[in-house]
Amino acid sequence: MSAESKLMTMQEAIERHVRSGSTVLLGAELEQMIPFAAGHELIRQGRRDLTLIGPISDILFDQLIGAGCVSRVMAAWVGNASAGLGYCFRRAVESGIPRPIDVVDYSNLTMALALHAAALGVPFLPTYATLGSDLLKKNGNLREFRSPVSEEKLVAVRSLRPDIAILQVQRADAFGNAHKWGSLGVAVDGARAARKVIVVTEEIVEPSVIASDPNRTLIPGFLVAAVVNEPWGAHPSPVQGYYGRDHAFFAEYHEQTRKLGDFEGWLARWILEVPGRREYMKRLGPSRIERLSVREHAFSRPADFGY
Amino acid sequence: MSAESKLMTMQEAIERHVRSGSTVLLGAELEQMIPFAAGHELIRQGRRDLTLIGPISDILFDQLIGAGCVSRVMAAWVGNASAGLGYCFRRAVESGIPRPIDVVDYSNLTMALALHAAALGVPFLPTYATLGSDLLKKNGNLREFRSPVSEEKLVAVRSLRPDIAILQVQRADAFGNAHKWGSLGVAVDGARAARKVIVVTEEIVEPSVIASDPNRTLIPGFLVAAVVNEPWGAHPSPVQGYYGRDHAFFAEYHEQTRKLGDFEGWLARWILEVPGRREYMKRLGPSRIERLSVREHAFSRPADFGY
Amino acid sequence: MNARQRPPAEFAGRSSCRALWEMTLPVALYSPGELMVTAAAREIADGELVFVGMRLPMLAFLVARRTHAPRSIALYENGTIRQTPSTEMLYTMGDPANLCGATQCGQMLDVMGLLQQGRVDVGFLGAAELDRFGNLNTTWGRRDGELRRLPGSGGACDIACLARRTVVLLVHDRSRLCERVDYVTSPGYGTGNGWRRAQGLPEGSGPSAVITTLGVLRFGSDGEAYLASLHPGVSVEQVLANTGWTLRVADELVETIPPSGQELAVIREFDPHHFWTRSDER
Amino acid sequence: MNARQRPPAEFAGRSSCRALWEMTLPVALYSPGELMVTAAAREIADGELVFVGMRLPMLAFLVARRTHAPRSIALYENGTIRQTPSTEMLYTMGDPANLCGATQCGQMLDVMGLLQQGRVDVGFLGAAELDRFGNLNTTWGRRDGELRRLPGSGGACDIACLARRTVVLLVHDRSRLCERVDYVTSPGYGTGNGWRRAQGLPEGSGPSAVITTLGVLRFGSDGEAYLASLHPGVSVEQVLANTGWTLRVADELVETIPPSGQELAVIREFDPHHFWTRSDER
Repeated sequence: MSAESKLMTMQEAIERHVRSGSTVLLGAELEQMIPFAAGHELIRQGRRDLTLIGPISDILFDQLIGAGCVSRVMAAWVGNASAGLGYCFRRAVESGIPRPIDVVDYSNLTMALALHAAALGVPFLPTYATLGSDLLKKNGNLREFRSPVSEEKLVAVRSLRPDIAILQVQRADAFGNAHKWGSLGVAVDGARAARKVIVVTEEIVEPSVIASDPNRTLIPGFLVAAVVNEPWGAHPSPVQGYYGRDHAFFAEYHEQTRKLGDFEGWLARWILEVPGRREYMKRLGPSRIERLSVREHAFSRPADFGY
Repeated sequence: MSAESKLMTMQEAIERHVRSGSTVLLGAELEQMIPFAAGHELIRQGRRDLTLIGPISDILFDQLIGAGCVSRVMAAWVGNASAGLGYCFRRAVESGIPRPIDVVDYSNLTMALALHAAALGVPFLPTYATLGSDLLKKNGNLREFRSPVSEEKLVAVRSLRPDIAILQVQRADAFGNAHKWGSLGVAVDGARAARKVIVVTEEIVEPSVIASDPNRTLIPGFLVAAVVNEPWGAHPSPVQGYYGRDHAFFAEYHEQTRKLGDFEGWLARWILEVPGRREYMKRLGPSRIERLSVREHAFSRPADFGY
Repeated sequence: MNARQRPPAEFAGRSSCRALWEMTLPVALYSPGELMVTAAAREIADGELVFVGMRLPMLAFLVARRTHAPRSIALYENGTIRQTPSTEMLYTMGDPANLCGATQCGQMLDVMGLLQQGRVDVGFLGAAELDRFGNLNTTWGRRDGELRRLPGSGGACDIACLARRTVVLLVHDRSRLCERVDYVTSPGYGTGNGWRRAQGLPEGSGPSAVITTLGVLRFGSDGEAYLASLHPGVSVEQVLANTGWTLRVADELVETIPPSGQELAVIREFDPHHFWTRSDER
Repeated sequence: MNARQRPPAEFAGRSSCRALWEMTLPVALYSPGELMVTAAAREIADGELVFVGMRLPMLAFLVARRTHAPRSIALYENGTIRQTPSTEMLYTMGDPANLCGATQCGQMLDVMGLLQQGRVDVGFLGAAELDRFGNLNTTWGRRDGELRRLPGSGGACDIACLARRTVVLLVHDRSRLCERVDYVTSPGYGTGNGWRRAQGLPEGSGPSAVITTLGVLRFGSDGEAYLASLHPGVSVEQVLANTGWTLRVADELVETIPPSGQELAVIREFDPHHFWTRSDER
């Protein structure tokens, strides 16, 4: 192949491609495939003033906020999907601890449309969603206008172009062409909306594997700046076909981060004292890993691309 | 399963679901998977005053126009993709033969956006495409306006909701849940934009085959009114993994339809005298079928949906 | 088995609860959460497209699908469309069990498009606060007079704006059912009759039922909520005392029909540890 | 082998022409179509995203990809993105050989979105008519004074509006290169300098080169076309006589470099029967 390999470690990828002050799309797939390993590396490398973008975000946003990396959140929902609130988020918004953050509230649809607008290369997209809501009143990126074709009221959702999208996938080649399946959420648009993409993959495969099923290629390599081979990089969130959701981990996080001091202990234990994903997996322990591993495979029926 | 089978013959599907005067989306996948068998049945059943919708359409539009079924075409391109002009189209537009037709000229992107708008449930979508062109001046469904968020000039593409979309797929279950791969074009939006969908499938499979790969389900069954199992239903256009493109057939059509009388002969030979696809395939002959059949399979690498 | 009692951990797992399916349990033994799930399930008619969301409504859909609405179809915001029930309890819509064997896994906009087209019959929502006109707040809650930041809309605002009907589930107390919400995350009938159309929201859309821990509220043509059904053992006075405005009461007030044995069996098959139905506040 | 001679049918097929790849053919033996394909290929720089379209440009991309631009990437309107050349001649972008082994097969909007984002470096267009300012007409042609209906835009208008550069291929005669097109299917520089920005088209976009059967035209900063390169054996007078307006000529007029043996080998590998390059009018 004439293209150059984009393979690098998570440490390198974050070092090279994410600066303090960047806008970062994370958790585009909702409750699946959240790039926790990448988020933890952002924390370890001490990024500051990040703007986080994502639909529901789950506890990765909460951790980044608690670690002081974030000055702004643009999201539809920030919390813990199975356990409820995110305490760090609440502390930051209500009390400015560890630092104040600005929250720009979207709904899921308006967040999806903001990224879709950027992916389509237009300044906005129209919707009826949020009419009559306080999201429309408070979020400056949502603006009521009259339809030019029907005189109806509509909301213009301004396009949102993240500096970087960090997207977890099942398999990719070294050039960033990536297969992704299961929960898609806003990931396809996210990859195209962003100025740069970091692909975090469970497996590196030959380009011929990707080319065997071009309809499953949801991220073309020319959009990708870095490819990180990081198995279990999404734990405690699940990756379809690779590992399940560690529900208990989310519950424990909820219990162990209620108070600021407790969160700091959690942060040290699971992120700061851990150099990388390998060590993290050791802390998780083999029996937990075993419990989350795929028990029963369910392979897709092949599609024939022959002629 | 508690759902009811939607399986029927092509004759029944067209009889029940396409009336004269309907707007019909055909050829959503561009040069692949054009539902010729369905178009031929429309001709045999003598539908009139159809509005045809499609991006490039290839020679199926030309045939329907030549057979007098059409009063309006909304498309980006009408002709013969590998051989050039469509003579019936030209005769109808220039001389009203066999009857005058109204042409609403789109570009591919504005056609895609018109269907996408309908699929998203909004009255229009914005684009920069067609600014400065005569398409914008002549097509009433394209309207210049000022962006509500940026003061730029934009074109509002009005949503387009076909009464029926006829979509060719590789495999579907009896309830209309369909796997589709290869060339997608505007088919995904087309299925959602239309009020009703007829799925024409190369194979009927068990629901478990569809459910084995939900990312490949591009048409969910609840949108589907009829499922027609019609192998080779797209000939002379190709279906990835099933048969190739019959380039010679397109060239022959070009040669054999230059003059009105020649077209009438072609129409009788390939459509009017042929009761259905089985007879059509007989006329095609075994050696031609053999030549178009898949010579070398190329199966996609499976994706694991297990957990 | 007492529904309030948690079954032993050994009793959990993918198929070990299948036996329950066949059992006919005594109807009286159910938790408030189970009653709410059942009442929510009954808001789904057969063949309907349902925007499911998280938590109790995930169970409600399963109950409906397995009892009176076998042709109903579930849509999830992650892009998933599902016709068959998943094979195990779900903690989130993104659990692998919810995607494996799904009818379609698409993008968020694929399902949101169906919602905005008006094809979705009913959407389910939770809420921290609900007011007299069915407006919901999940962004800024008030506790002890102080504003507390809540997680936000997720897809709730979209569903409230665009589904034909919405069904709300929440705990019934004065702080949650209030005269006027502090922040309209998800619009109901706004300030009453005609308000939704004036905002530009789709005709005929809006909240249809509010299922609380005490009863079921519905809405008059003026957009104001009224008490339509009381849960067994609950009095009108109790409801009024726990509602932050003077709630109207239906002339023909009925009693909420308790879960049947079959309904309870489904709930317990999918929530064997009462993760969702133990309390009603998750 | 004389390029104008059709090779025998037995010589066709998926890989039988591979041997040509290694051959160095005498440079003089090429058809006008082959020269145009080569000139078009040279408009592609390495690493660029190319909106390919149909007919001659399909071959031009293959030539570029296999010679000087091995990292260029092809986008097709049916949603296909392809990094490796297909294994056989293509009659249309939707031929199974173009999809099998592609990098991505998505929807039309996936590739059109990249175009509208401004990520596409160069797009190729054919035309029935082109005027002084590079405006194209493929909707209503004029033959013998009569308007004739042509197939229409396809994606041409979109590419002309949104690609950073566009490269046009057409036959050079007075009826095709005309003062002003009857119908602007695909806007070039409109009426000249500043017109595109005034219309709202993206900054810096517009036609970059016109490759005809006689030479190559480029555009001045005022948006007007000028003759930049003459094909071997063609005179300036011949070009002017076949152009429907008074065409400006570059001070430093050059001669179009003929196809190399390697370039011809690629063309003949993928178009063994000269289906596309036999005439130049397809």
